[in-house]
Amino acid sequence: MDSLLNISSALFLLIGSFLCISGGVGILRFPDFYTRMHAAGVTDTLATAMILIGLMLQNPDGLVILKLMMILLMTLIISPTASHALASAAVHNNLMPELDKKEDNEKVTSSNP
Amino acid sequence: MILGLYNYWIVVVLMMVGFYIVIAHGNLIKKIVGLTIFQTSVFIFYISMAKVDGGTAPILAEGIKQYSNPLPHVLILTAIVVGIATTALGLALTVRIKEAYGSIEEEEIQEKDNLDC
Amino acid sequence: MLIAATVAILVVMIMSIIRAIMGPTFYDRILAVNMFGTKTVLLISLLGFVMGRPEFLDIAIVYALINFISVIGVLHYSDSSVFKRGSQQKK
Amino acid sequence: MKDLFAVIMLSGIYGLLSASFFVAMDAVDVAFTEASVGAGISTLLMLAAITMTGRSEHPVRHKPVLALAVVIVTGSLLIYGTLDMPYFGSAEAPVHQHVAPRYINDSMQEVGVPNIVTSVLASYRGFDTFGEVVVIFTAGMGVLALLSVVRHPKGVAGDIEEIDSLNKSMHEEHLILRIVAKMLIPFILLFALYVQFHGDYGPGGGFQAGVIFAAAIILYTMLFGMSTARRVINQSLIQLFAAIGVLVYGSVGVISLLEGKHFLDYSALSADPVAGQHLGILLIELGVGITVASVMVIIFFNFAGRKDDQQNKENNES
Repeated sequence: MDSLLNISSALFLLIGSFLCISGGVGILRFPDFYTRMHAAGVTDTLATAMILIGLMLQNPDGLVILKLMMILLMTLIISPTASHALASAAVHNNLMPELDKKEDNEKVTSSNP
Repeated sequence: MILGLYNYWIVVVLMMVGFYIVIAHGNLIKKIVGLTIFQTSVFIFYISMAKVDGGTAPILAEGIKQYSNPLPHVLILTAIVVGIATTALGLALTVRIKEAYGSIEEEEIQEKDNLDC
Repeated sequence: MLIAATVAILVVMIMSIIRAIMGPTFYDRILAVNMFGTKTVLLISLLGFVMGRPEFLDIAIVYALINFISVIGVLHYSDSSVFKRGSQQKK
Repeated sequence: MKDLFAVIMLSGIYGLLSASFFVAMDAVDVAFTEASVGAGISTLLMLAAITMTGRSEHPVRHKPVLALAVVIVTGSLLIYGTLDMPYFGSAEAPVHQHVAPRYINDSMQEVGVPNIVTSVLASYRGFDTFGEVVVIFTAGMGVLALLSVVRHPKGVAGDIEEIDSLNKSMHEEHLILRIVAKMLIPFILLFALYVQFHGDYGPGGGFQAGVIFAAAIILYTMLFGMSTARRVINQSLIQLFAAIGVLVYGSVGVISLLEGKHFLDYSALSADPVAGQHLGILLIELGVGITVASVMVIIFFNFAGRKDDQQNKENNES
């Protein structure tokens, strides 16, 4: 039982770290603001959830799990809201996606995680 | 080993960055940012002094022998809140200076003062 | 495994700092700061486990909340007239 | 960097980074404070200030050779000074020899609070903390004196209606934000209370709780507009609260004086010294929390109110 918990926790942590790194590469390499936002959105929700679940499996103590759940719940509420506010503010101030400027036939919908 | 002193060197570098911003830039807001950097370097200095190898946070718990020194933590904890209060005071002064002189650049303020005299 | 995750998060934090310094528009900077904040939440919860005293998750909760407040605050002030004038001058 | 906005964003990152550094250095209480202050409130205050003063910096005209020289000389002198300092993390450093062992070993018997930082802050060095609280109070009063807006008596009703209609349009834009904030604000307030009263056992205490409480009110103010917030939180009431916090702290000290003990000696508060210490710490942390929260709210309200006032003036002129 114990080793099962350990293995699954390690698996979750690994997936979370991988997603984090991929999001980090994305935020550096993507061409414009909206695509970068997509990358950041992945790390903000999925990777955070993975790492926090991995931590929860590490520790059987009740209060710690409760606090971790609270952090998870809050990041799941907060970061999409923050991304939404950011994206809508950017749209309001006429920030165009990079691809729209280059080729008009390409229709880019702003990713809004 | 002289490398065991690296924490102080980091503090000195940060402190000098803040100091440079304070004396070399004319913009008052930037001077305040420089002051906060200076301030934080002092905080880091105290906190890094309080660290003991193998110690943990100074909250008593079963089965832990070695704690880090709690005294610098207390000093810095209050200093941070006092620091934000004084920073706010500085910003308030800056806002009033902007209203009175129409600028927050040190040199322009001095020119206006000289004109008035 | 905890150490590996901590290192990964540190790497991502460095990446977002680079984006915050480069960031052509200031929305990029806000995005980077927001991402940095969520990564800090993760880093602090991981550090608690690495140091073996996971009771200190309160700090991570505060971070999550404060991060939200600061992003909202930044956007609130970016809506005000001074910023709009500034961005128009840039274009 | 010439754009002050970017400078402030980066300084916000610096605050976040230094807080995680404090966690790594075992200073959880300090990290708590830095998290709520350095990353949140100070960034917001600086942003509020630059919306009033303009966001671009003029280029430096003279070459900063002299400044650079001064900085390098000072820095190298300081580094020369560090050569005699004790090594990083060594347990034999003079800092750890003087009073710290007593705090670590005896505070459980003398004060009975697991969090040593709280017991040192509130009990052993209570007088210091009293001074700090008074400094915060004075700074709040200073901001109030510098920035408080003189309300024009004429046309107040018209103003309020105008602001209300403005608010309504803004609310429709920020619908999602508003609903999420409505979910979060009670939670933040509750969490602030938890931090306030859990400070004896874990990281936390009056300073942190006050800042978090103020952060919730600031969030409310930003999303629902200044006039709504003014209606919910009375300005003069909050000024009264700032004074009440200092008064609570001071009167605890005076009570122990009247009981024939030293100033802020809490063992006078109850027959059992440890219970008295508990009560005293609880009371003065409450005083600290009230003062810090209301001073932060005062500071923010005055900055935001000043900004609204300036914008109104600009609108009237144009």
